[in-house]
Formats: sequence, structure tokens, C-alpha cells
Amino acid sequence: MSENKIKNIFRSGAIAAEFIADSIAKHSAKKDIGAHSIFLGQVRADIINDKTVAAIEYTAYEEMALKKMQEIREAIFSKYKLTCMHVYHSLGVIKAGELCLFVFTSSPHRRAAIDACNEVVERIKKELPVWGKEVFEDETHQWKENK
Amino acid sequence: MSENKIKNIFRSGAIAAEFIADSIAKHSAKKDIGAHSIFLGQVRADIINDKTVAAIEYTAYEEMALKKMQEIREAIFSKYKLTCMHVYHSLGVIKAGELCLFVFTSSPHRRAAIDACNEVVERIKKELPVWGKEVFEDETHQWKENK
Amino acid sequence: MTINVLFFGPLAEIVGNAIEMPVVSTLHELEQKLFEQFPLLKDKKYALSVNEKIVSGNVDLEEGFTIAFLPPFSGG
Amino acid sequence: MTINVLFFGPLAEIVGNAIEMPVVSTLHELEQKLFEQFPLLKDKKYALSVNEKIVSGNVDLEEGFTIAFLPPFSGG
Repeated sequence: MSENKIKNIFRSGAIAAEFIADSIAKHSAKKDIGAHSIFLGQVRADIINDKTVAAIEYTAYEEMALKKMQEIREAIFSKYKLTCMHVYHSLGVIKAGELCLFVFTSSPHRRAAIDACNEVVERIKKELPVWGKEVFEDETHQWKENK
Repeated sequence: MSENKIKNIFRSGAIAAEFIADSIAKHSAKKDIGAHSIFLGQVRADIINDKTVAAIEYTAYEEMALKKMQEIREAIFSKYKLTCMHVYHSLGVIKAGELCLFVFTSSPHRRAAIDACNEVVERIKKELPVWGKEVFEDETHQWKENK
Repeated sequence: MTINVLFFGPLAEIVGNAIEMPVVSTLHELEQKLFEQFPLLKDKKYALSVNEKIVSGNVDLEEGFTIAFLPPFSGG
Repeated sequence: MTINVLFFGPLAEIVGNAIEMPVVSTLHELEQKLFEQFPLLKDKKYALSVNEKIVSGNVDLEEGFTIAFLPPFSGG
């Protein structure tokens, strides 16, 4: 079963819109899919104490994150009637305006795709050992903390 | 205000993955966006009484649908802190595996984008005067009804 | 002194997409007239709109009004 | 007879990414040792993992174990 193989969700650098398009297009062959739900995380140029975030540099405890993601994947597949699910997270320096997270769920009917996508995003933010360093335009930095 | 101009959500034919990619890419200039939520509807090759759906032919009461969509847009913008929202619905014959609905919401933080996208999809299905005719491979048809 | 009556989806298969007909005074009267002409329409499920707004109950009609017979929606 | 200790995010700025050190018997003992060497670590918020699983409370350590100091996550 494809959902039991450990997949590498990490990508070096930003996620390109064309990559997302390719991923969507590949699903046209799966004719039992009726609904896709996609979440994209984009790096914000937040202004913190008068300094503007120019980029976020992501690092991860990769081995542990991939195991945890696999656990999440299995839980999601047993909870929701999904046709497929894809997750990509950027590592390295991602500039403001670029995409750093791509979660993509598909199912015959919309409820499963939407609810699964939502739950995966929440679990990624809460449970994956990934860290974002907000790098300001003056090259100072601070560490993000998810709420 | 851009959200007060009546937009034409209807597109003739299927929604192409490249169109979605372009739409995503355009948002990289909006540096206050942190989250995008996308819903895509895809035509399923359902099997009904041993016959397989080859395509759905969509028609709409366009003037009324656009007014209603505008009403929905305004309600969503006053309820959620969105940066932007885009909706495209296909008209005409959409083959199984092709995309017929594209809802795209963006906001600084994920909750608004996700919840707004979800609500827009529900309201589109329930409130827009659009009809889908399921055309089987043998060219007979039946009319869809949203649950 | 006419009104426009539109039909969509499965109802258009019974009546056609649109008919222009002499104004009648109420929506109920319009429905009765159409039921006589198109008996199949009577058993169908539909909502009604007057000038692009869904209405419920009886409504007075005036010249130039557009009435639409809307079967259950199935967009998206 | 060593264990591997990994540090991430802001903690790596204090200690470095990884140190290999002689095995100690428990996680609490490891923390005490590291606090002495890196006093800044003591005030930091973190979770601990042993062999890629988050643990709570004290845990016995054995040769070859990998322990990680995990500051609050901020992925996505």
C-alpha cells in the first residue's frame, strides 16, 4: 500500500507553482476523485519592531520528522476515505512571497478531502520537528514559534 | 473596492492546471499572505446502473448566479479577514478527470483562508443556479442533484 | 404586455429554454397556465425566481418581469 | 560507550548541531551535565526525544542512543 512507504516530504528551496500544477494534472487519470483540497503556506514579510522579514530559513530533524509524518499519514488514511495525499515542506531559505508548504488531499467527495487537509496542516504545524528562522532585511534574525 | 465589482466566475470548458498555477504565482507579490486554501472540483466517472459517466455538461442561469456569487463574496469578506478570493466554475461539457470548480482564498493566517474556502464551496453548491447533466458513455444522461 | 419565463436543467427539456407570454397577474396563475400546457412540469421539483431573486409564496407579476423555474441546483 | 546529542533551531546556536559524549545513565543526568557546560540552555523551552521519539519524564540511556533537544516547532 502506497501510504505505508516512508516518503520524503522535504524539498530544498521554495515550492514552485508549476510543481503544484504538475501535481494537480497527474490526478486527472484518477477518475474516482471528485474533490481536491490544497493548502499552501507562503512566507509573509511581517514587520516586527520596525524590521521586515525578508525570508524564513527552515531546518528540520529530518529522520524524526519523516517518521512522524508517516504516522500522521497512516492516521489520516484510516480516519478519512482519501484517494491520495501529498505533502511537501521546504527546507533552506525561502523568501517572502514564496511557498514553503504544500498539502494536497483528494477524495471522491469533498468532506473527506477538506477535513483531511485541514487536519494534516494542523498536525504538521504542531507535531513536526521543523524550525523557521525569520531573517530580517538587515540580516538579524529571530526564531518563529507556532501558535 | 475590488470585492464590490461583479466578477464573471464562469469559464467555458475545463479549468486547466496551468491556469491554477498562474493564479497561485500571481500572489507571490502580496507579501502579507501567509496561507492559501484551494478547493478543486473534478468530474468523477461514476458508475450508475452499470453505465459510466463520461462527462458533466454544466449550464447556469448566469445573470442570477453572478449576482448571488457577488452576495456570497461580500458576506465572506465581511466575515473573514481575507486578502483575496477567486472563484471559477466551468460551463459546457467537462470530461471525467477534468476540473470544473476552482475556489481560491488567501489570508495572512491559515484559519481565515481555510474556513472561508470551505464556506464558499458549500454556498456555491447550495445557492448558485447551476445544473450538471451527467452524460454517460452511451450518450444517455441524467441530471445531478447536490446533496 | 409580456413576461419572460425561463426554464433550466431538466425543466428546459420539457418546456424549452425560454418563453415570452402575455402577462398574468400572479405567480400562481402563471404556474397553473404552464401546468395546463406542460403537464409534465407539475410533478417536478423546482424553486421560482422573479427578476433573479428566489421567491416563496405567491407574487404579483408585472409587465417585463422575468420569472425562472429552477430545478435543484447541482453546480460545483 | 557514547551517545549522540542533537540540538536544533535556537538551541543549536548555543551548543552547536550535535555532540558525541560519553554515555550517562539517565536523561536528567544528561541535562544536568549540559546545563553546567552550556548555562544558557537551562532557561530555554524544549522537548526531548530519545531515538526519534518524544519522551517525558526521566529515561534510562544506553550506548548508541540519540537524544535531541527540540525547541518549540515552527514548521509550515
